[in-house]
Amino acid sequence: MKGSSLTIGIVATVATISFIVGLTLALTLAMGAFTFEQLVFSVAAAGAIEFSILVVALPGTFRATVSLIGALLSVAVLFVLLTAPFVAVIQVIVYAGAIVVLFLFVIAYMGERPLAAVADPLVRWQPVAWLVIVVLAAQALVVLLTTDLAVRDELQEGGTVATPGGENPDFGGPEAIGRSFIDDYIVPFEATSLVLLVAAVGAVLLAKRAVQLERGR
Amino acid sequence: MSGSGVPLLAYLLVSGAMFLIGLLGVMIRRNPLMVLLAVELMLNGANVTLVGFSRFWDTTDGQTFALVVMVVAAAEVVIGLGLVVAVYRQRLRLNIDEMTRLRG
Amino acid sequence: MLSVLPWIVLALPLVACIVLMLWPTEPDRRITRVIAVGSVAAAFALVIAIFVDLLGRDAEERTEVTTLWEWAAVGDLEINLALQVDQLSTFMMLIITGVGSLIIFYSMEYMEEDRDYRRYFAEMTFFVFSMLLLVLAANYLFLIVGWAFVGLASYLLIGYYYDRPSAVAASKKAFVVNVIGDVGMVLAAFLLIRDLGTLEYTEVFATAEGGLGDGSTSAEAVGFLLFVGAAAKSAQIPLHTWLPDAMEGPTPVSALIHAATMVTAGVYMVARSNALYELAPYAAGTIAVVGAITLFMAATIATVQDDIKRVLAWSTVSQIGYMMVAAGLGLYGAAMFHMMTHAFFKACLFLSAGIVIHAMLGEQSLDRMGNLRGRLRAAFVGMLVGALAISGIPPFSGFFSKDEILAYALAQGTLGVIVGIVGILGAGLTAFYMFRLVFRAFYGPDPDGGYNPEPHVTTWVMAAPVLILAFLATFAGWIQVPQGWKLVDDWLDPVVGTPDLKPSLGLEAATSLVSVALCVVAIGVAWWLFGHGSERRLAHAKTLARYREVLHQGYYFDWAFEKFLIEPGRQVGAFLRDFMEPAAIQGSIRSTVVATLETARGLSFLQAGLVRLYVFTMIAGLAIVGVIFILVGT
Amino acid sequence: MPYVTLMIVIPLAAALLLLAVPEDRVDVAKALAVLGALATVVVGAVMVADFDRSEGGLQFVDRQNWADQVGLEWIVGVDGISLWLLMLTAGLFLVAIASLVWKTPNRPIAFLALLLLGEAGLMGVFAAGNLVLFYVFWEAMLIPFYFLIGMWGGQRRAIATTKFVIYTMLGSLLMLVAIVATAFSAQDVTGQFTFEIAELKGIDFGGTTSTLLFLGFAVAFVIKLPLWPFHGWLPDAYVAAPIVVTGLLAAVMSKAGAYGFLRIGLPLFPEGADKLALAIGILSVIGIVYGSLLAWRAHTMRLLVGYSSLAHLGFILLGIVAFDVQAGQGAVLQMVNHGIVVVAAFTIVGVIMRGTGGDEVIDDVGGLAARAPRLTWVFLVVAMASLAIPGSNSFVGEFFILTGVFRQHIVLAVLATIGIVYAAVYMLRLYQTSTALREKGVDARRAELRTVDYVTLAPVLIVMFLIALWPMSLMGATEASVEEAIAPAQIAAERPADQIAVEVEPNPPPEAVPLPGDEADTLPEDGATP
Repeated sequence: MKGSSLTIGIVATVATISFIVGLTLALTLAMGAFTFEQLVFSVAAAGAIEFSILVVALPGTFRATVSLIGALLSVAVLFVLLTAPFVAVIQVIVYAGAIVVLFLFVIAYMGERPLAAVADPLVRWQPVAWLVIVVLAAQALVVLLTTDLAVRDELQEGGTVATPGGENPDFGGPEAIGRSFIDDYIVPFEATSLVLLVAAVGAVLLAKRAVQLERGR
Repeated sequence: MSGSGVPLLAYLLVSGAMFLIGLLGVMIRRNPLMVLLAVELMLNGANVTLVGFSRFWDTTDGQTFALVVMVVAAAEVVIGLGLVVAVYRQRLRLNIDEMTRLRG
Repeated sequence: MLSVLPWIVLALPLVACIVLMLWPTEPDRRITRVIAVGSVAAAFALVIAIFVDLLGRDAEERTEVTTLWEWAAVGDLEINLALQVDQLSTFMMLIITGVGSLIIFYSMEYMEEDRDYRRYFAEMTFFVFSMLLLVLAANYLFLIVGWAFVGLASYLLIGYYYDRPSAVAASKKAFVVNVIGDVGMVLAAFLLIRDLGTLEYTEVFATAEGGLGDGSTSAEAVGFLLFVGAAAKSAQIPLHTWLPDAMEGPTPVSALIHAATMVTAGVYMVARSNALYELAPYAAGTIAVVGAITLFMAATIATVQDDIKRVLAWSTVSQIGYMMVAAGLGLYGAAMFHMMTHAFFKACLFLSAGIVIHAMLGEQSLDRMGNLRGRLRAAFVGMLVGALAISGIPPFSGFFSKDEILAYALAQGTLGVIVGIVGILGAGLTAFYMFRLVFRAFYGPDPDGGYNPEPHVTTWVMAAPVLILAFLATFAGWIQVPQGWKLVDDWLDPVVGTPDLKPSLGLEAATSLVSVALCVVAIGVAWWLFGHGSERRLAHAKTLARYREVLHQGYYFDWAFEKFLIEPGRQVGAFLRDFMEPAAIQGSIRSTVVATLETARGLSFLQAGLVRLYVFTMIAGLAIVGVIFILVGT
Repeated sequence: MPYVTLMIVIPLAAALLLLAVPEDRVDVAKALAVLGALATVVVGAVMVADFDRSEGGLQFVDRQNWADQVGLEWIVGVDGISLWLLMLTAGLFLVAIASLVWKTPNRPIAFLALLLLGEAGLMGVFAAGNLVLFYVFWEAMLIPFYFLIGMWGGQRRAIATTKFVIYTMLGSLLMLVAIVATAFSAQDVTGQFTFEIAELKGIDFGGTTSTLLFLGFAVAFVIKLPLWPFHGWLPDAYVAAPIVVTGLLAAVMSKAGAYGFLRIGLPLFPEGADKLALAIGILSVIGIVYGSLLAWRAHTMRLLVGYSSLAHLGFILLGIVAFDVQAGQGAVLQMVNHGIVVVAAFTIVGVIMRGTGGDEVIDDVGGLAARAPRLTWVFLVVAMASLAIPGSNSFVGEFFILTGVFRQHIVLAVLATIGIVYAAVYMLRLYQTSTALREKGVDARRAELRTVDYVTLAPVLIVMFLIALWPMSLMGATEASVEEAIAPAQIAAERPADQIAVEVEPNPPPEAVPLPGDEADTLPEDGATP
């Protein structure tokens, strides 16, 4: 168990570094110039993908959860790069803070226990799962590479659309998001509050029921 | 993307990769906790796309929805973990394949 | 006034029926009597008023159509709820309400012992209403409605004693045969709508020649189909078998419905449709031929019946045959005249028989009767007068009406001569079987074992109608005298016309002589056979047993219907129920359902509750769809 | 006024409110259900009074945006045909619910709620002006009936519901395919993507497409109706269902199939309808004779009435596919007639079963006349109406149906009259066996009519007499709509011009903007090229 985690860690580190270097080079070539932003992006992207793989690949739930923190933070960096500082902050606070902590609590409560030793009833489907993922990845590549996303960039270079931070310095800031919620998306906003309420009530009920069951034993 | 910097395509590729990795995790992991973690990955992947396009189209809508997604994710985690704990207390054996009946 | 009166006439019995039916409990018998007899008698009085009103008008202005409301208008077809008062309908109304009130009056005592007093009178008034609707209707649709309603009333009254299996079976038979007739009429109506676009009498008769064409297939088809209805209602061969069975009803019912009025509706309808039958010579000829066959066969069957009412029933079938002969030959005036006299003498006969049956507590068999003439005077008088009248002995009414038919028939060419000769033979048979009845019931010795208890004498309530009818049966014939005056023909002439070919004085005299002579001979034979007890009768019955069996079976019509129509239908129905339905229909649906269920069962492993499997399949489906889109899109 | 929407929403709302009533307050639930049904009838009555009888198209159209990106709209409206079907539904459900006030079933609240849901579904079917909406209600009405049979039914109810649901579902799935195909085929012709029935009229799909689309719809309709030989679900479902539900199934649900032909089949796919009309007509006539024979030989009362329905529905369908104004008018009238008569018949059967304690084998019962005279009278009236004796309400319908059929297919009309004769035979068998002779197998005093039975029978009988005496009261409102519904099919069948009352406008209209594909043909070449 420990050995395999170590192996995974070493492979991951090597892969990450090479990924960063490769990605930065590729971006530099593609955009025709090297900027600091590209480097940050490369690091964050590599982190996101790397930690994601770790989440799925690591055998223990605790390690996986810690890896998830890495992935979440990497995504937060990506958000910052995308001029979404508010979302990035929330990502860190809610996700990396609250949600992951919740995971850790549960894991701490239950203890790291191995998977029940029963045969996988779906072992025949394992290759199918891989195949499906490959097919979907291929599809995504096909779609992304055949879609001309550069159109929008050209428009901006022509100066027809104001660059963010120019006319709208608050882009991605709390005020803009708040206005968007209140002005345009009041119903979804209220709906989310309802969802949260239901979740809270549901959690309480579940916990209560579980406690009762435990007493009943 | 103000000329220089990183094109949207790169973000989308990262997002897609995260999503697919999460999907794979959902499909092959048998521990419900791990499945929940994988679902978080998928949601994050989707969020990257949302925010990426929000930047791309220069509107905050995508960010707004990313926030909504986070809220939903939080709710989902609360309920999911609650279920996991409930199952754990009853059966002491965590395998998603064992949870085949609605009434335990 | 003429626009309101017929509606009142029509409404009176209907209201009486509704009141009686809706009366919450069995009303006091006096109330029932007042309502039932009062309504029909009042209707009779109003009909007389109508008649007087018409008499005061010119012959051409005696037709009046009044519309209550537009019943239905679909496309270019318009049907009104309308009544037509004219000479023909007034003539019919007089008979219906006149004879009807007498018979309902008579019923007051006849039904005295019965539990369902109110139901009887409700159904009787319903019948009167239906019959009036039938004759008053201004179009074929309401003719059919009245037609069906009288059938319903007849059904109800035949099955009046619902605890008798034979009555129940008879009523059902009557109804079903009548429905067959209805179908014929309805099909005729469809033809009229298709070719003329209307059902109103006035328009149909005005446009028939142009719309249908003289002698065209359509005209013939209309004629034949209408006659199917007429044959069913008027018990003409081969749709006659229900009428003898219909005697299961109370005797006044037999008198009113199955003798005097309803069964003659077919004659009325043919007379009403005279304009159509002029265009359909073959259909008209068929009517005459069927009438002739019917009158002869029914007369022969009547000679062997032992039930007093069944003798009268077969004689009714036979007499309607005469009317049909007349109507088929275009002698509508003669047909209606005979119908009228027949209504009188046949009602008289039935009511007399009713007195006998009532006196003998329901006994109907001639074998249990004899020597009644001293005991039941009124019945004897009525029966004798009726028998003389129906036999055509002058000066009784039947002589005038029957001989008019026969003499005119002989003047109508080859077909007329043939049916006329059959009619004369039939007249002889009629005299024979009628006097057989009279002699067996009223003469000879007491029946074996005597009477136990002694027949009780009835009160004037039953005797009076019999005597009134006997009076009418005797003298009503004088309104139409050969080579003299013809009140009925003249009255009806604007509606039904008069035949072009009239018999000469010599022909009329010869016909009368021959038929009367034949009748006298027949009466003599009857006296010889039946006048003195049963020995001679039984001896001859033995020698003629084979023929008698054929006649007892009514020429096997019932047997043939049962064997070739009803039983195969039953078999097919049972076959469909037991084999076709379970195997083919249910089988096909079962295989469909089973296939669906099996498919579901086969796929149910996907629903094993394995969440990851759901994810697998969902994502796999997504991938497949994605591939398809990409492939199709590029 | 949104009468039609109200007529759908009121029962729906009443059904939902019923769910909020606590289990032990059955009286409140009953009052609520009756009020809901009554309110629906009242709204319907006001609508009838407000209805323009000379107008053939949809009236009181209520149009709400639903999801118009994919051509979905909430369009409900009423024309002469659906007017009476809506009223029939509202009236009969009121009668059925009112009768349950006295005859409380188990779990009454759920029963009443499901009935009201079924009413809302049926209302929706009759009022829908959009194919998708039609389909949604078509399926929705199945669900409450599924539960009503499955939970309150008698023996073999599991098999009955399975057959009923799967078989009808099979048909409706084909209809769903046909609906989508219709929208796309229509888009090819007009360039518009819509599911609105009015917008789809007059489109020339071409013979084969039209036939296939018509067939897709027709399968669903004839199974629901049902037409011979698609009636396999009928005996089981009729026998297994509680008798109130059986009555409603026969009276109202079957009309949805016939209505489908008039609302969708004939107007939208006249060519297909014309190609298949004779085949459907022949099947109808077979159904008439077959149903009559089976009714004659049926063992139980319910099956007898059920099979007689099969025969009567054959008449209705025959009238529809004759493409004749009189036949169509007769068919619409007969839908109403059959609905009320069959409800009355099933009520009587239910009353007799009360006397027998549940036995419904025909030959076991007899002699009701002596001690149940009122029942016998009413039974007689209903039996006569059922066998369509001239002068009854059913006769009016059958008469006009056959008048029209006679004009178009004389042989079919003549063969169909066999059914009239058999109707007399089997109805008399039922009436006479149960009423005449000695009393046996039944406690006539228990079977005698009571207040509760009059609640059901009195309104039904009154309407029967009204129609018999004055059919124009109904037919006056339907004529324009029937003419409009059958005119396209008449044109497709090349009927003489004097029989066709309404002109059909081509769709798309000639002056419409040409389609992208057509432009090359219509525009001059030099103008089109830059």
